[in-house]
Amino acid sequence: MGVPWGLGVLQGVDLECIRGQRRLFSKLSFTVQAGEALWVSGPNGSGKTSLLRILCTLLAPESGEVRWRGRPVRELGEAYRAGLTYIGHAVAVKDDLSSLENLRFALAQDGCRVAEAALIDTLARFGLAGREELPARVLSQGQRRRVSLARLPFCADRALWILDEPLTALDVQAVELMHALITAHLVRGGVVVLTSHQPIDLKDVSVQHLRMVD
Amino acid sequence: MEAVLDATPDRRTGLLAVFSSVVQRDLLLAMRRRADVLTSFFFFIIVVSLFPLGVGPEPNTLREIAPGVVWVAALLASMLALHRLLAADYADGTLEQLVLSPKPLSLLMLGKMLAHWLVTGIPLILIAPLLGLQFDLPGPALAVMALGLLLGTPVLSMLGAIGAALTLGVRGASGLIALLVLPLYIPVLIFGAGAVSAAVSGLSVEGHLSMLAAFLLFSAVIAPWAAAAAVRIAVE
Amino acid sequence: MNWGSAAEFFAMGGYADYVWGAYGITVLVIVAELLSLARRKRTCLRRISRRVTLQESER
Amino acid sequence: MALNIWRFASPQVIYPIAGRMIPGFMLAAAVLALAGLYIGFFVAPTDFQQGESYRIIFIHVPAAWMSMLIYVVMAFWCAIGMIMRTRLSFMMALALAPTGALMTFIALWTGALWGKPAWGTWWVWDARLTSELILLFLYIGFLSLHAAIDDVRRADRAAGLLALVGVINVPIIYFSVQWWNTLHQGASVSLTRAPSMASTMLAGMLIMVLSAWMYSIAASLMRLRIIILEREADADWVQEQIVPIAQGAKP
Repeated sequence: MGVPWGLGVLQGVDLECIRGQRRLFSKLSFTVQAGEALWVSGPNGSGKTSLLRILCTLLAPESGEVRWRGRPVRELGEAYRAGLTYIGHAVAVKDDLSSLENLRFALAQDGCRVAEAALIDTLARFGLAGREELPARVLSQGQRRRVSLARLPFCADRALWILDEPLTALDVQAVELMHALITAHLVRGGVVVLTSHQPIDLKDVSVQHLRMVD
Repeated sequence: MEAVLDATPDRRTGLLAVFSSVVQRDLLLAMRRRADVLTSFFFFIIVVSLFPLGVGPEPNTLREIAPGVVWVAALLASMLALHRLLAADYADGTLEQLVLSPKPLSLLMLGKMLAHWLVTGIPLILIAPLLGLQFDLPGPALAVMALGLLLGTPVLSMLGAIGAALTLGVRGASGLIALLVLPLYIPVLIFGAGAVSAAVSGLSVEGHLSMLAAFLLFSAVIAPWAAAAAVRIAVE
Repeated sequence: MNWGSAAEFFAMGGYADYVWGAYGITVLVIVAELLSLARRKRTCLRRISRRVTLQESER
Repeated sequence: MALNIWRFASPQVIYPIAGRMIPGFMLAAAVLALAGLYIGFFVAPTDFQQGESYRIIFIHVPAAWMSMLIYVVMAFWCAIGMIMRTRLSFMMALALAPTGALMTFIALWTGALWGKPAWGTWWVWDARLTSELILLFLYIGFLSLHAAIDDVRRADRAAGLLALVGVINVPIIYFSVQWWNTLHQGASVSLTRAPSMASTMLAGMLIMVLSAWMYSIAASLMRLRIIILEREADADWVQEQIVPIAQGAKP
């Protein structure tokens, strides 16, 4: 039921966002083609996270709208959410569950059942071999983020990935793995929007850079 | 390295599978934190046992106040556990993922309400008749109390979930939940306690129980929608 | 006219405390509400004007 | 776009309009109150059952009706605010809530004062008084939820949703209490069931209801203007137009 490929175009049209009494940004427009990444950078508090939350419909923009393949995402509703994966700033991992359980429930909640072996294999690839059964409480911040990122290999049929600071607290090897994952998704014609303080340089895929000002 | 890049999932699951995964996860979390579950259970027992100490052991008065005491204690016990229903998920970001699930959020909220009811409601239903004996209630009255709680406690969980969702991330949320939710509990209290006192005095209880069933259906319709809307507001 | 004299009116057929108590509370509440609204408006305007003068002094 | 019509009702436009309407409503409220009280005290006869104490209904019933009506109007504005996403509607609801709560408070006190001579106790668990008490809890719930949330926009929508859930439950609560009351004490206790109303009594009461209505509108509009000022404090139309006027002549 994943969103079909082809014209994978994400558009922001005159987006405006007000948090508390402050206007974070206004008249913000951009277009991301299929197979292209949008790297959003900018100082803290410049509205990066708010922009991503607007893109995944968690937050409603003050004015302007987000369009997916030409249609406003408000109208698409569940269809848009079915083709979207969002990994937020907060690592959605429960301390009392093991990383295996966390991964299984995160995927089940998104409507996809995966064999146990594939889960363990993916966790191992994310450097969590041998730690699948430990409660997430004992894992480090970097390990917990890898547990939440371990979902991505299973979201290949989700056209749009929205990742908020996916590379924070990751070691070099994990960053490499993430670059490979993102590149693979773009090559498939998907769209990836991510925020990061380090520059995103991916080989032979186009990365659009959107700089947010304070 | 290559294999991990697109391990497409085995099968896209339907609504029921997503719903049961939400319930399963919450039950598993509750089992992992058994202490939380027992606190509201023991709270119920202690509150009910306080009244004879305050009112005096005289059986006639105890029998008179028993329905009200048990039902008010059930209200407070289920409200005590509400805060746990969503607050942890809101804090660690899992609630956001629930909002972004492709399945309708109101049905997933119904799953969370069901999990909350299984964890806090069922123990109350089982222990209440036992406590009723302390109040010298006759057999049929105990049965009506259990049946009334069976119909009423889900309503407490459902309406309570709305209060829990509205007060996510708010200062003094646990006190505020009581203020928001207790007025909504009043009809359930009136007919729940009314059923037991009718049973004690030998009157018919069908009317009371059918009203409780009506509240159950009514809140099953509005509570998931309202809780979902409240969660969307809180997650914004 | 129901009342022979002013005194009779204020006695209110023996229910003076209750009737005048009720009306007294009502008047009290209404006056309190209007006063608090006026005070709230004054503090709000004062805060805004202080902010305006502050901005002007900065410019 | 269709939504723009509502954008037109922006705080900046409504502020002066409300300002002009308030004196009119206040005057109407005063005139109606004087007329109602005159009829209530000087024209309406003594009640053969309750003597003079029944004259409290000229303030108790209007307050009770207004407390119920304001809650419904408040929920209406919250619904509009959520559907049309207009912030002014939420401000209107927030402006109404305190006045509604005060009307409930008045209804409770005057009810208790009315019950004392009739039943000898200050508080009568009469169906309508009990429902009025619960309505006060709903108002307090709305106001405290709104106050507890810092982000104003979230506070508006969360309290708005609570008002909607509340307004759906008000009739259920009312009939449950009504039923509860008849079960435990029988129907005779219903204190506030209007006594056999002479036409002048009814006229006096209805005029007072209208007066309470005018007053509630005026008070809410006054509070609306203040909320607009508080929320638009750093908007330039406030700083240029409103502050100078306030400092200079009366607006």
